[in-house]
Amino acid sequence: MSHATWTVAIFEAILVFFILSKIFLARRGKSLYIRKIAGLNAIDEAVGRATEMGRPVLFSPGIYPLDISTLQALSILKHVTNMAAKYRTRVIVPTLDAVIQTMAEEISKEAYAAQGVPEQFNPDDIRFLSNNQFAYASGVVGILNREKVASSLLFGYFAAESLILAEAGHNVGAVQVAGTPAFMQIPFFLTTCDYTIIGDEFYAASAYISREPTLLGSLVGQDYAKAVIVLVILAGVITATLSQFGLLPHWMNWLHLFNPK
Amino acid sequence: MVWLAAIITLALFSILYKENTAYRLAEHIFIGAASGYLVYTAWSQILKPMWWDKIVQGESYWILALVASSMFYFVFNQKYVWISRLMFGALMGLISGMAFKGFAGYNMDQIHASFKPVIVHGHSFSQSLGQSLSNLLFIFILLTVMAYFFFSFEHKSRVTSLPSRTGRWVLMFAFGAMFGATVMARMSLLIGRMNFLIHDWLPLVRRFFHF
Amino acid sequence: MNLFLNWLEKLQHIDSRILYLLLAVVLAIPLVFNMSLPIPISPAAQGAYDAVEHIPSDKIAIVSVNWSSGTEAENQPQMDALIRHLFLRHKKFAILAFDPQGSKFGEDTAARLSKELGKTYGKDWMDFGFRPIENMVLTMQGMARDLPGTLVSDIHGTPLSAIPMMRGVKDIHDVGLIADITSIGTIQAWIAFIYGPYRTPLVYAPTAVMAPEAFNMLDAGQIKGMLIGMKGAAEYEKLLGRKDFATKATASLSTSHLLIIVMIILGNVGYISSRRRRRE
Amino acid sequence: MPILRHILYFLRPPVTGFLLHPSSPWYLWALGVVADFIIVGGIIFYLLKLIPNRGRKIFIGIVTFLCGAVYAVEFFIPSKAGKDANFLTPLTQQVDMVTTILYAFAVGLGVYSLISFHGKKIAKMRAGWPNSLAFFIAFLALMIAGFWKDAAPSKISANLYDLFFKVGVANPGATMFSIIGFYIISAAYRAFRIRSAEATLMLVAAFIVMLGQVPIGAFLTHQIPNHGVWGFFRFENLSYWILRVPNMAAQRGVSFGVEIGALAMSLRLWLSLERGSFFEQEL
Repeated sequence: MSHATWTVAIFEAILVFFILSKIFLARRGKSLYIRKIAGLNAIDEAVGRATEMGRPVLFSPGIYPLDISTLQALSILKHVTNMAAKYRTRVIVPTLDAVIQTMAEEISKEAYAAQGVPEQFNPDDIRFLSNNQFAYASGVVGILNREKVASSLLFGYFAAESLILAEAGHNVGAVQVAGTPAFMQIPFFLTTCDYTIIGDEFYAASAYISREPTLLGSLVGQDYAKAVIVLVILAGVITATLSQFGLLPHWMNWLHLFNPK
Repeated sequence: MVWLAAIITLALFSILYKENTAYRLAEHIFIGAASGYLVYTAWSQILKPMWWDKIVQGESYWILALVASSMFYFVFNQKYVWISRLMFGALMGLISGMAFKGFAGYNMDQIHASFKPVIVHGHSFSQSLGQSLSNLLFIFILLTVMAYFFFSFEHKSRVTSLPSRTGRWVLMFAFGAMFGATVMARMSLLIGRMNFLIHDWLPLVRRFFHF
Repeated sequence: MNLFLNWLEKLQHIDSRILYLLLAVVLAIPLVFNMSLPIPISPAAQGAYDAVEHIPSDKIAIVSVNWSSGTEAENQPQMDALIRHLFLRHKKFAILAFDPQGSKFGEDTAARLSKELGKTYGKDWMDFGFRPIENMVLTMQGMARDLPGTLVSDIHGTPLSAIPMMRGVKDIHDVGLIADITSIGTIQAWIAFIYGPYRTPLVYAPTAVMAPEAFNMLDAGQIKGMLIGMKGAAEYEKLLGRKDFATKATASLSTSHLLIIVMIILGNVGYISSRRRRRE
Repeated sequence: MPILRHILYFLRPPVTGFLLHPSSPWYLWALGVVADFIIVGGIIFYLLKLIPNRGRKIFIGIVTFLCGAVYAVEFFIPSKAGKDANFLTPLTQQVDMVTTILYAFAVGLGVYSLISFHGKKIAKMRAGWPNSLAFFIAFLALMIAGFWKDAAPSKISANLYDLFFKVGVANPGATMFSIIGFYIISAAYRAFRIRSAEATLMLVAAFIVMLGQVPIGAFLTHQIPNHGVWGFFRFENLSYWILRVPNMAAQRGVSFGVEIGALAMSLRLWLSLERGSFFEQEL
């Protein structure tokens, strides 16, 4: 599909309306409820453990170049470095993309400065390894072993190398928390990591951690948007079932509106 | 060549036992070679045909692209670091602008494919029944899984939280299936590597040591 | 008894290095000793075999090679088996790649088998070489209407009119089968632009991860048959009455899966016995 | 966007735009590009400096919004009759190209990071410096072989590049990829225990699908007739059904949530509503 049809335009407008309206409501100070997400509480635990052991934390922002999932990973990184800077703990960030590396460097530098310890920031901890997926994986495995990493946080989009990173982390005895929007890789994180953030929880992370009203509002808006999808699907299932037996007049069959072809 | 490749292969495999000198060396060679390749392809596949050739052919306004790229490098200057943020902002804008198209392109098909009739009129009774049950289960799983991902609805009793708990169980089942389905593909790759060592390299070793 | 239980409990903490070693051994044995395990033929592989058997003698086949070294272990044996079959049944075929690396693999394989079976280039087979994937759809649509006009020359630059086997080939109606050996989503384009309008039979040889979603196409008859990764290649070898790499490799696949299953069971035995002990 | 092109052509930089000719030697062109870069870059830098401190954040927000609007508006405006494009489509294609070029230039940032990291190690002879030396050798080998191959095409240079690529990039890549085969067994062994209902469900699904994939599984149930109701319980059919129905449904359920999450994040970024996620420092 190269351009929006009317259905797409209206449908997206409804979703956008819910998300934006909830953001503005929350900004005006409406208090909002968010359910517990166990894996996200574990991030603090992981940083705490590294501090106790006096060893570094490893944070991987995934293997995509700049895109929404990587930006979300960077916003989680922001929280992690803030905490680590408070406790004077190192965060090593190996990256697969030069632009991401630069952004991560900026974020870390700021976090250490905000905690009053700009001298603790070491640019060598934010490393560009390679844009080759498996060269990157081999490099991360090396870092995990050589730097005696205490906690490994894997957030972002991952592909096949997910298991290499997570098993290597497990083998060095690191506490591991992982989250990815890539469905295919969740099983591998589930089997090797101590805590795994599943699917959508990944995008809920920054709201959950920071409790920033804008983000909380957005999260509630997302729930409404998902509810819209649920309703559309339910209506579609009923229409499809009825029209299967010719119980619906032809003009009431609206299902083709959602067929982009 | 086979010798070199086999040695690097074995060095990388040695991580399975323990991190060691050979692995470190192979890892650094790999990262080095991949970076050299990155620089070479960045020029030969992108900058040469898409940028340099155009300037030489008279579209000299492409100099602007170089100026824009140079803004990234202001991260190294504390005073003008905001100029690099300008670039990050522009890239974030581009990425977020694509979201509308990306969302529709991916999800409209998915939504349309979910309009499954839960009572199917098939060729035979058993086929109709099977297909109906399959579709019903499909919709049930889809909805319970989505229920699991509602973050802002408070579940006060066990009844209201039932769909989301079911959703989590179904998810675990699906993840198990995904895991099982991937094993064969990964093993195939490993067999390919083993075959390289056994059939391409071992004969050379035998010839080398005359046994 | 206690000693036995102790031993059982240890089963839940087997060192992973032992697992790695076991896996290496279990994978290597079939490869070294040319072992094979029973391979039931799936309907998908049988369909592919029959499709090749039924290519009319006045039509050519096209072998489309769209993979690179990353999936060599799966796609190479598929291509070996398919090309061997074509040669054995005296079906003329042409290689067409949308991946530069795939083109090289296709050329090497066909040349090797052609030498082994005493075939001649230009008479029994030929090679179009590589066409850029960006133009894939245009190439497909073009060759359907005017094959020599679209593909023009072979990999060596020889015009198609100078190649004996291509003399009668004008458009897609002179093509009796297209086999897509691939690690990327090329089959969708073949279905949309060739099978859809012209009903040219398609055979699909994807990697194992890609196979599950293709069953829909098989059900709908859009593809006549499918070779699922290495396993599919092994089934094809069996149909050809051969035991080549895929047969051995599939035995390795089976043994490695069995090892995983056995290890999972052992781990659970250990886990259950330790739990029972704790309860006592 | 022919108008844009005309404006750009009118404003072309002095040296490469007027003084040089396509037949000029490449080093003159290189010098010209540098000269123009300094001139044009200087002007733009001066203009940016004019923006007051307080306006910077707003300016960045406007740039972000405009960049996003190019794609968003292009998507929502219907295409011209009979074509798959509207008046903004050529512009988005140009923007795509510019972004690709920006990324290619940004590679320098990554290479700088690598070189400074390993360079410092060698200069100070820190632990592991021979590895860093190996890094530099491999890096230069592949880069030089690549450029040499393009500058002086010959059988030797092509083969050398091929050798370096296969040994240094393709071969270790395939090896690291195949290591997953080893890791998958240790992960499965550790995790698939009947510890809880969730773990047991995972175990059962993985078991059936694994058996359904390999010939040995098909062999175990090949006595069951392959049609009718019972055929469903053959491992290969059951495993295919699991992947196609429960697994696909779950996957779709997850993906709707993920996509909505991404859409919401894109909205926040586009409208500069995102808070507390990236850069907070005063500019």
